[in-house]
Amino acid sequence: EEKLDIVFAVHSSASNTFWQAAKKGYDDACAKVSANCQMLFTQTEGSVPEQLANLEAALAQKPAAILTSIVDNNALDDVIQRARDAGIVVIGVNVDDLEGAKGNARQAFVGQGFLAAGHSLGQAQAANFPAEGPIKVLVGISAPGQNWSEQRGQGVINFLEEYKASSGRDVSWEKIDSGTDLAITSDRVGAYLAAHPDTTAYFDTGFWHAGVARVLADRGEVPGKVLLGGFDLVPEAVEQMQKGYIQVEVDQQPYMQGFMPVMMVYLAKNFGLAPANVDTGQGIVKAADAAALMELAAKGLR
Amino acid sequence: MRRLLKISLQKPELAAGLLLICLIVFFQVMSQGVFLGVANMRGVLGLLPEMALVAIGVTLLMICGEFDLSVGSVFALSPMTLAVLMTMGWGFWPALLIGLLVCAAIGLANGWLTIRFAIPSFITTLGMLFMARSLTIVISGGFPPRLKTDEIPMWLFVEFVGPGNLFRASFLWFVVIAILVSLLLSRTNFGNWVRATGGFLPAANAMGIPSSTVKIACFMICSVLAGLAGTIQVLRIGSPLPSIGEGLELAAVAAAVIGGTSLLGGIGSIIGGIVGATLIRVIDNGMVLSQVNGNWFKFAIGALTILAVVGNSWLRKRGRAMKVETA
Amino acid sequence: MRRLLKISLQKPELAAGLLLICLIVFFQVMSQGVFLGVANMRGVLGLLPEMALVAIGVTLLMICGEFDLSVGSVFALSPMTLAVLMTMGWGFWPALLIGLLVCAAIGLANGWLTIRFAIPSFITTLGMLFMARSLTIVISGGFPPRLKTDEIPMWLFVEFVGPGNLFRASFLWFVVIAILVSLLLSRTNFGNWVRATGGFLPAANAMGIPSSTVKIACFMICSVLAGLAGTIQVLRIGSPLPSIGEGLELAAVAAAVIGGTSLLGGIGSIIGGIVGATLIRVIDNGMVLSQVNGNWFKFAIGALTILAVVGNSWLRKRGRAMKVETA
Amino acid sequence: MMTAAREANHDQPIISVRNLHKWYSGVHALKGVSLDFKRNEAVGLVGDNGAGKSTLISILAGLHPKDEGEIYVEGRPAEINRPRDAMNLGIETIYQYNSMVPNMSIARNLFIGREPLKASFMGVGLLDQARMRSESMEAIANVDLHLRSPDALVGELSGGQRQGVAIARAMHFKSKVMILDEPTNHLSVKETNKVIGFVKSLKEQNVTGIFISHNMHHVFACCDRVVAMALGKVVLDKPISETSIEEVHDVL
Amino acid sequence: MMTAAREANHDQPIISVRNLHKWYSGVHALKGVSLDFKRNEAVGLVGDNGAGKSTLISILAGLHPKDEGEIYVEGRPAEINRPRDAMNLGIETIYQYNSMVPNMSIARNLFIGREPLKASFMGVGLLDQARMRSESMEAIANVDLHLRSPDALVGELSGGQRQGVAIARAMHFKSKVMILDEPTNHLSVKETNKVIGFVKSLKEQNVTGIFISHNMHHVFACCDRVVAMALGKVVLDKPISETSIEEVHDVL
Ligand SMILES: Nc1ncnc2c1ncn2[C@@H]1O[C@H](COP(=O)(O)OP(=O)(O)OP(=O)(O)O)[C@@H](O)[C@H]1O
Ligand SMILES: Nc1ncnc2c1ncn2[C@@H]1O[C@H](COP(=O)(O)OP(=O)(O)OP(=O)(O)O)[C@@H](O)[C@H]1O
Ligand SMILES: [Mg+2]
Ligand SMILES: [Mg+2]
Repeated sequence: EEKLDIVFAVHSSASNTFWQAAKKGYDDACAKVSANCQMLFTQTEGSVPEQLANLEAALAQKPAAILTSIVDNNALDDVIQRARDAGIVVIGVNVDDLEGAKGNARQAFVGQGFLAAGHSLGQAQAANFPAEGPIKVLVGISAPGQNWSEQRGQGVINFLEEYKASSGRDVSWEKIDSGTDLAITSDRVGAYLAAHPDTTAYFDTGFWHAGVARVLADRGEVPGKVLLGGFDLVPEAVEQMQKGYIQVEVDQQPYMQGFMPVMMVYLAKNFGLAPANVDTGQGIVKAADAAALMELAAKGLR
Repeated sequence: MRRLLKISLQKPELAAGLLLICLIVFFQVMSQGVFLGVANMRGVLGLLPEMALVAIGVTLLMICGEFDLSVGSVFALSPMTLAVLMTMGWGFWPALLIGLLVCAAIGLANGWLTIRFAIPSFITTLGMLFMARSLTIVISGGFPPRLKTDEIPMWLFVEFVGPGNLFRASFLWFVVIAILVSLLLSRTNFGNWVRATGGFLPAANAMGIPSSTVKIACFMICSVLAGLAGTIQVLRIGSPLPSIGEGLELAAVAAAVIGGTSLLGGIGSIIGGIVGATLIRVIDNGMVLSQVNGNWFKFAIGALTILAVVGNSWLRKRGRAMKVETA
Repeated sequence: MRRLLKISLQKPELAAGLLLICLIVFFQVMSQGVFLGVANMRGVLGLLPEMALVAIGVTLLMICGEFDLSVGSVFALSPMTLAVLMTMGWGFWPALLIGLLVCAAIGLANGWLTIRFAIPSFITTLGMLFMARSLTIVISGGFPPRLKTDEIPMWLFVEFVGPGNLFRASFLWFVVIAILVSLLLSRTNFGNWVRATGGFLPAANAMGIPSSTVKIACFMICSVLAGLAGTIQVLRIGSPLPSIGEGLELAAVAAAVIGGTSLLGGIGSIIGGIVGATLIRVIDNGMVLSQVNGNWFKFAIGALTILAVVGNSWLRKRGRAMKVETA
Repeated sequence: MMTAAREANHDQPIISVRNLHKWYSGVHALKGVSLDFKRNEAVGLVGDNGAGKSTLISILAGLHPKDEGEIYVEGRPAEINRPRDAMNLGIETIYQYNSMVPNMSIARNLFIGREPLKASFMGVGLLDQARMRSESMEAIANVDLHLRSPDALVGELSGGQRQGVAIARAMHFKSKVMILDEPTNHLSVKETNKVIGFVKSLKEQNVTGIFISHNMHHVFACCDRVVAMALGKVVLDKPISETSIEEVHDVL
Repeated sequence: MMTAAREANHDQPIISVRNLHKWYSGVHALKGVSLDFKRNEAVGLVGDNGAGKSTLISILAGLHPKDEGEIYVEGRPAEINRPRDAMNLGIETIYQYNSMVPNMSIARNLFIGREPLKASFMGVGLLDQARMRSESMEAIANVDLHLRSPDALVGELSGGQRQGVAIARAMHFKSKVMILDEPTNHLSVKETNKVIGFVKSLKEQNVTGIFISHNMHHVFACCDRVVAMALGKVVLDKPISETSIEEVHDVL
């Protein structure tokens, strides 16, 4: 039996912890089915052209399957079409075309879209909003102009709009460029909170709000005075959840996002089973779950 | 014969070219023939023009003794302007023109600020890097507008052409521009002024060269080429992402330096910058084909980049040490 | 009196300091007093030492005529080494030592490669930027190991100290190191050699200065300071992420240049680098307090950076134009 | 009318300098210099180190701005803000330092800023490289300098060879006024004699020469008038025939 | 034994050069130079531009590596790979160019590489700035140069002032062998005389001098022997007493 060649090309760089967890799942799955696997990161975080270049190179190797994050509605359409024309299995992972299956030729999707994830983050945090008074929200766009960040932020804002309309409360929000570095984010958001002590909640489009939690602790604020929520379960974020500073966290189960598609490719190639969409979970993690997750997170499984 | 070898080895762009060939052979072997296969070559040659156009501009500017860190942002701003104007109902050509004019204006601003206040272009263009990127996001609102591909003469920019559909139209643009800028640098009085301005500014001034004008012109050429390259990229990928071109500034400078351009100005050649850009693309692509582990990928890129320049420098040294009277 | 004013204005670090004060006043007004409030100052002063330590090293190296783009990666690698070693059961101090030794080794490699093969340090350290980052990811396996905070003497590095708990212990480290490096540069023969090496290498060589050794020493100091800064940051934020320090290289060079260090070497001062780093932090922080729209944020940062250098250059020019016999 | 008046007044100085002041940051380098250079006259400018000779001529050449005072060229007030302005007024200069781009070839250095073009558009055009090569060989041979090829880089020349190229350049592009700042430094005996011969010959070619040197023998061998400066001021201004080397030495 | 033998042989040359070759990339600059410099002798090294004078002395000074040939210092084969090696062997040099760091003060330039220290550890120590200032003032006054302050930057000096500082430096740190490459260029008459006096005085101080100049009058005024080079070879080597300016001019 010939080894399956699978390539996983994402829009992120190797130093991103989330994708390292996905890589772990991917590598583990590949080992299980003895596939020959390659993970391709970009040099610059979030660079779609680089992802595209990687895909082009991968295509030249004629692998059995390509897994990729479809972060833009148009940019990847052509490559995916060409891959499919060449008989390669293509599965979208983590992010999908906003038009879903209609958007391009990928066969299946594993994960949850940015917009939807942002929306559910907002929704989960709304449960913690104070019952009275105006709600002032700060949304930190970690990387303005980058799809992953803008869309997650937009998801949160979309929710806030709905919430405002449905609850009729005084809800307002502001966006800042919060940066993609724990130290920078904590400094910027810390400064903002110093100037606006009446802020209800801060949403980060990455995990950099973990640094903000530290700032709040340093200032002696009680946990929960400013609600914090964001994406991805890095150990630091889990720890701050345990302390109560972070209330909700979106976890899309990256390990699973790396693992499942390989299985689908295996089934498709060996038995002709069609790849199918997998929702890796609404993935909202609350403080109560934190302790249980700590261990998994440290192992890179969550 | 030896004389010829000596002269060639001493030319950094030729030494870099030699290394490029070695690398290509190496990757061809490592990838079991996939590297030079049509499928992969189409990919490599399709991307190369974008990077190389930027490298051409940056090389020219560096020979003139200045830096441009804002190319990556300009790379994104120009196509975004084009796309936004088109969604506002403008035609392709006027929108393209405005997009490139915006670049020219940025180049002008870079040059003027640098010269008028006698500040390092490193700072001017670093500031511009932030400003142009911010403008890109502002005009797009953070999300890529839809590109009206049906109103755009794609065949002029990104369709495949040539034998075996190996090249994209952008490759022709690149070749023509590379030849023009090379000639400008090596065969015209302007090129002479560029080299003199970057080589030794006090002398250039003393000899009556309008060095400020020369510098500003180079800044503008550099920006416009970056904008054109970005436009080509956006037409190729079909989506004017506001984030494209991030990190391009260092890559472009690296390309120029790998090809033998001096960071201090005065020394270098356009063909060197192109060879440098090609080398970077080849390394990147070859590493993917060689199936390097994702976590070690950057390590390999870094090591190969250093190796390329070390090899280049070593070859030149060999060339210099050859005892042949050349003059 | 006018003479003193003239001399002060001509010093770029003092001119930059003057601008810094103006900016602080400006932001204090814009933020309705929040900027200089205790809460905000604690934040600013907590982060400053980390940036400033990197800027000190980079400034020293730039005065010596070389670049270091790898500081951002070294910034991440050193604490990662520390954390990984500690999870393997090492004690804090030996792990810290190894972490800093790794930095020193990287500095040595940067310097040795640059000098031995006569290649631009821009390339050596750009390659090292990739390599060190890759190593950081490799040794951590991609996941930040947990920091055993209970085994670490936090009070020595990041606890709050001083009146009103305004400073962290890291601030003291920073002050001491800043003074030491300043003295090294201005009061010792080594400092003299650094300036001569960066000022005009042929002359420095001709006068018998061991310029290679001097350069390598500066590379090593720069790397070690970056590693120390990274370690402090990790201790403060509690998690050794493999991505910290990305983009730090340009910020550090910008800090040095804003403070009056020349990109060509030979000119500059440590205090200038520190003022530059502070200026960058103050602008960043002040912009948030001034409620700049997220999409315009980068624009404002870029514009203010350029403005700071323009202002600095203008003040110096005013100083020079004052007709007072100083000598 | 104007023209006639000017033509008539042939004794009118070609360059007049009135009350020139120059500050370098903290140094008052020229303290009110007034001086006339007549047509077709070779003037020797001498003075101690730091007297301000180079400063004076760099203002005339447009390299530095003046702080105070007036400059008249052929009787008309002249604004010399850039070297190009001076060149356009017919003032050609060889500087004491910084006159060549080390990384460029001899041929290119000779023609920088005044390249012969085959075709041009808005001032930018194709170089006539054949002409540059042949003319540069000729120009260099004219100063008795023997160089391997016009393609050698100036940075790879010996000190004297470099100076020789600078001289060749100035001799090739001679103009109404030639300013030479210590041109014989670094030059061998043969070439020095060539330079002195050149300064002497300027008169026949209707060119005014300003010759700076510390070697009084050279000055007295080729100049009509000697101007001595000290501490930013003119301290002596006499025709050669009315003074002697000793007198000049005494005032310095 | 060895020592005694060497001491005895006081006529042994202090520097011997045998069959020295030097290639600069495409130029064969030294084509087998053999030369002896005796103790306490002032040698004038003359030759056309590009003859190879600066190349020869830059090899002795450790600035460039030789390609072939041997160098003996006090009879022992010497490996001179860096300027520091030459200094340690007692060879002090003033170069034709590139001898100062423009952005540093005069005082610092004078002492670069040999700073007086108040305290030191492993070669790195605290500068004795007071001593640097006073000694530098003294050194400069010794060459009759009048400078405003030792804190002025070298880059802001006039051409001659800069050269004067270089001379002052060499005179301050005099050593067993002094090499001066065209030291009188750019210098005023007074200072030129100082330099010539200095070269003359070397003998009394048991120092060997190598003096490069294009001015035969200067060479004949202060040297014991004259060596002429042409096209990378030695073409004349005679005591001053046995030759004349004319003879030297003839061979060049
Ligand atoms: N760029 C500068 N900055 C500051 N001071 C300067 C500068 N250039 C010259 N000076 C000062 O101006 C004075 C006059 O200098 P200048 O070069 O005109 O002298 P010079 O007469 O040409 O001397 P030399 O014969 O040594 O060339 C000197 O005191 C010098 O130190
Ligand atoms: N760095 C270099 N690269 C190439 N060739 C060089 C270099 N330096 C000197 N040369 C060549 O070597 C030869 C000897 O030069 P050198 O400087 O020794 O001459 P010199 O006798 O000192 O002349 P001068 O009296 O003009 O100073 C010349 O032909 C010169 O062109
Ligand atoms: Mg002068
Ligand atoms: Mg010489």
